[in-house]
Amino acid sequence: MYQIDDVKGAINRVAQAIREHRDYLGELDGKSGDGDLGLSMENAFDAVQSTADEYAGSSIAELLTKAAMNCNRAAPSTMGTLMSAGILSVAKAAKGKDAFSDEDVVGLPRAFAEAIMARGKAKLGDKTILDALLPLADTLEAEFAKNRPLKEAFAAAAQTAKTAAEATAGMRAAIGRAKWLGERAAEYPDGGAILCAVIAETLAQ
Amino acid sequence: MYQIDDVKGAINRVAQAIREHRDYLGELDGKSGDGDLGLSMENAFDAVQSTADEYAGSSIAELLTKAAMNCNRAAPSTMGTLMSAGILSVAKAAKGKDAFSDEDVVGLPRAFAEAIMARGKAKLGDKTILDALLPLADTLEAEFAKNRPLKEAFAAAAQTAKTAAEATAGMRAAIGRAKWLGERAAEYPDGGAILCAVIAETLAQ
Amino acid sequence: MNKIMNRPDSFVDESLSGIVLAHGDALKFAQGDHRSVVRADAPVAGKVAIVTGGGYGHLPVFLGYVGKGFCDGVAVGNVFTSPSCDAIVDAARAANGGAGVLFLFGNYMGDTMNFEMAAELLDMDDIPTAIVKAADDIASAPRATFQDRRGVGGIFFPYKLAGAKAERMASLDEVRGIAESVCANVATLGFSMSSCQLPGMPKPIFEISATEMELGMGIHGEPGVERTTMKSSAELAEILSEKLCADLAVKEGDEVAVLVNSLGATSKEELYILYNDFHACLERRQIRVEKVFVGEYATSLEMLGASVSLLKLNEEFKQLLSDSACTPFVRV
Amino acid sequence: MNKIMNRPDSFVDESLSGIVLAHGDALKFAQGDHRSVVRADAPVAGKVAIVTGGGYGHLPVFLGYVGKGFCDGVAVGNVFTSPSCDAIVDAARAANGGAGVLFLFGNYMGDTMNFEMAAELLDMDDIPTAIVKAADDIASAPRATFQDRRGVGGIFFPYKLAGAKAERMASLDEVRGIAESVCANVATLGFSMSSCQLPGMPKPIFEISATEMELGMGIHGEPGVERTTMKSSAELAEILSEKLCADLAVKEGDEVAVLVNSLGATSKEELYILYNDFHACLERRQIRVEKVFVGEYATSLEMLGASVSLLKLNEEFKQLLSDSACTPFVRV
Ligand SMILES: Nc1ncnc2c1ncn2[C@@H]1O[C@H](COP(=O)(O)OP(=O)(O)O)[C@@H](O)[C@H]1O
Ligand SMILES: Nc1ncnc2c1ncn2[C@@H]1O[C@H](COP(=O)(O)OP(=O)(O)O)[C@@H](O)[C@H]1O
Ligand SMILES: [Mg+2]
Ligand SMILES: [Mg+2]
Ligand SMILES: [Mg+2]
Ligand SMILES: [Mg+2]
Repeated sequence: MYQIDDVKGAINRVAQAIREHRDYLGELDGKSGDGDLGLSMENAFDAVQSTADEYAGSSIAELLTKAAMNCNRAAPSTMGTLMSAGILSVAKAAKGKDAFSDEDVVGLPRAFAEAIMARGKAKLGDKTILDALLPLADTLEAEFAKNRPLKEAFAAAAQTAKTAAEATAGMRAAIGRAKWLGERAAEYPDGGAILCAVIAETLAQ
Repeated sequence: MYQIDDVKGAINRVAQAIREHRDYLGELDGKSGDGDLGLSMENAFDAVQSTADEYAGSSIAELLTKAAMNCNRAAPSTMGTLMSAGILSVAKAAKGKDAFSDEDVVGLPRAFAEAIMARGKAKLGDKTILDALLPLADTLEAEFAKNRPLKEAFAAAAQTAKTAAEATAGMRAAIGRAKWLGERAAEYPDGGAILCAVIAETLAQ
Repeated sequence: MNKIMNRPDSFVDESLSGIVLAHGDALKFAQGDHRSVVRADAPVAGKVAIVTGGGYGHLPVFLGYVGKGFCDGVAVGNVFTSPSCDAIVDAARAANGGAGVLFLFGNYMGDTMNFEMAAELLDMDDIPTAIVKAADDIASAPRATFQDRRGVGGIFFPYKLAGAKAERMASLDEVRGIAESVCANVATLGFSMSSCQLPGMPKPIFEISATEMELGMGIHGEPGVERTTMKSSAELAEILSEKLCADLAVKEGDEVAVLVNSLGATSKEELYILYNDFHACLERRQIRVEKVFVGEYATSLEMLGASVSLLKLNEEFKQLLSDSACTPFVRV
Repeated sequence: MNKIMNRPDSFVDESLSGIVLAHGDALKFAQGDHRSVVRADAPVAGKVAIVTGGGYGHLPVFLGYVGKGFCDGVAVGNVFTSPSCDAIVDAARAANGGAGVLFLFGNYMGDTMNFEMAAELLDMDDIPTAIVKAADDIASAPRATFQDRRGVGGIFFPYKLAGAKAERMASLDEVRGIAESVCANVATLGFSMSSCQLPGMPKPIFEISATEMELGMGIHGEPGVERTTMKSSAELAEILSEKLCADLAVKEGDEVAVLVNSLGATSKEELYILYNDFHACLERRQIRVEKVFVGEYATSLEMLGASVSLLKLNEEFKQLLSDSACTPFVRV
């Protein structure tokens, strides 16, 4: 079972990883967009981390609801807003629970992806974060269904996310800023997909 | 005796020399001023040269009066305006003459310098063109007075101008843009003085 | 980093504080929210309020268009980042004079999601809203799907005309209608010769050599149609006039308004050289220029470059265009 | 060369042509001289005409200040080069409404010589002239010999106040008097973080690294007081307010007007951060800010940097400051 302290620990590790990848994410976003992905994710996770630091209660759902609101306020960019919708979906999954079971955790990436799809109206193949997140969810669910321990299944899923994120290089974006560029931005991987891979790798550790 | 065609030839050579030194003069001016000395001298002598090219008459005085007016119109910067005053002084010296004698030529640098002093109110030691032009006039007059042929006297004067111009490095400007800098621009020679040396060297050849 | 600032993370807040200090007679924060600014006389009773918003770093877009004859309020995001839903709601609440709120902003995903969330929240308070997105950059999508385009400097025209319409006390539907028809008749194309640097980032958004230019660049440094060697003003005017006239199907005898906009660092001296050439191109096509705006109307921090916007005019547009309008940043 | 232009040697003429095309309702060439521009309604009968002039590349200085409430005419030189005596004479003749002409320009040798020659020529036509030179850059000479200073962005204030005085139909002596007393009460200090490039020249005027700044830089790139590492906005505000207040002996209870000016490439966003800090410095000294102007008022092509000017106010200055004035470039 994953308690609130585990959730806080995960938040801290992700925030740290994002700070480390800030400039790289910004650079990738600059290839096809406005270069703010690194900065805005840093802002987003600084806000999420402070929320976690300051939260003295015991409800994972309440913590994550606050985190989602603060995330949007601190980083209302496309990814910040989608991230906030995703975090809110995790909060909803925690509703009425003290802790997440392994089964709960396996379901979270799918819920996160569905929240992103509901808000952003993108789909698999549009060259977005979804192109790493949906394959991640697929692998995680499949490996866990084969009775592999969660840790191993998650590691496999993180690997899938990494491969899938890199494979967005060469794709033509169908949504967001990158769409406006057509062929010109095709050669670079999508910043949002790489972000997903970075987060997945961090959580798998 | 120097006829109108000699005057036109001299103008052409000086214009050519200034084009060749344009960027260097601009750079020097930039050390203490606004960097436009090269460009504005190019404009000034393009105008003087066109005036000479187009002038079909036979009066040196008329040619140089027109040249002085066009010089100011084309380059009304400090140096352009002073140059125009100087050219006008040469025109005045030519008044009523078909040609310049050697004696006439020897008197021209002094006349030029006096016109510049009348208009610009600077004096020897202020770190301006005068710090090359006045020594040039001194040497020319002195050497010619020693009965050296004009060509040789002029070569000696050009050498003096060069040495004097370079010696403006280290001086503190007392007038013009460079004054505002005090010590900071002291290490570089004055652009106007170098300009004088370049012109003298060209005419000496 | 050659910027005048203290800390990157207080860049926007300190700048906004300076604006409200300098222009306290014209602007105020809304509801204590320091990312939300409204006209000092807001709410104007009975008038449709126009609320805009977007990322910072484009002044006078967006905050600079808050004032009489333009917008009533603005929500301000971080540099090049959309504003929060909260800030939009605060601006709308403070600006609403009882006749509803038009959300008028540039077509970007982040902004769209946040303005839509704000509209949902305001709906719960029975404040009617309408959304119109400027989508004028012809480099980003073909005319047939113009609503997919990104919003750039041409947003000046819907601000100006919808602003005038609202000032004449038209209804929300009418103001929205004007904004939509103006958006359908504006086209913009820009180009840039340098990048710009986000406060706090170690490098410019992109690299470009001193002899190159990017044609069709977006106002956040999004790459454009092509990268090419630097063109002369006459060549640029030819390309821009050709593409803009074709896009709007402007032809002999038509009347237009022209906006020549600096992306930030390009001097006004150069903008007028471009206008001189652009004017000649329109004259050759016998297109009449009714009104010209030249200057900084939508910038990208300290980017070198410019954009030209064309608005195809009709009688109503001409009248609304001639109404006076004024903010601390823009007067027409 | 990342400039929008055709040929370096037609840079000024094409730009002026664009300006007169774009603003034909407000400006016209004087006497067929394409380096001489006057208000479209010039000459204004019975009004003292204010004629200015100087090098190009500083817009709105100088041409941008021709309009109601500011100047009547301008003579335009090449980039960073004084105008010709001819152009000054043409502007003065076309602007003269019978009450004489005030020549109001920045203190530079080339300009001074050409305006003086023009004054001699106009004297032969019995057109009375007076000369006032703005000399506001405190980096270039001490207060005791302030008339030796170079003229920079603070010229805005003599334009504004002498312009208002002339518009109120004061005599040439009175207008000259106001211009002189304003010049004696204006102080400016600037700084820059990059150079600019003259059209046609292969390199920028000077080199400066990305981590340095030049304090006291002139508007043609003339070096200033010192070269130092880049300072924060708060540090800059501290230095500028300290030096400007000391220079003008502004103290507790005094009233001032403030001008925060971009040298060209620096964004308005940053100017307001600087104003935010500058305001705090004045507040601490209990100096009241009566009016603030922030934006591009005197530029150096695409130079990065800013200047702050302070005008010490008295009752008459305050009244003249509040008169409205408007040109195609500046409205107050
Ligand atoms: N509609 C969408 N749905 C899901 N992801 C999206 C969508 N649009 C963009 N993205 C993702 O967002 C990333 C860019 O995020 P961000 O830099 O915050 O956007 P912006 O600067 O355009 O507001 C892209 O790399 C892509 O992965
Ligand atoms: N009053 C003066 N008398 C003589 N020469 C002067 C004077 N002022 C400046 N100069 C000369 O002019 C040169 C600069 O000329 P220029 O670049 O045209 O000036 P600016 O750009 O200041 O108008 C200086 O190097 C100096 O030699
Ligand atoms: Mg982005
Ligand atoms: Mg010079
Ligand atoms: Mg963004
Ligand atoms: Mg000069």
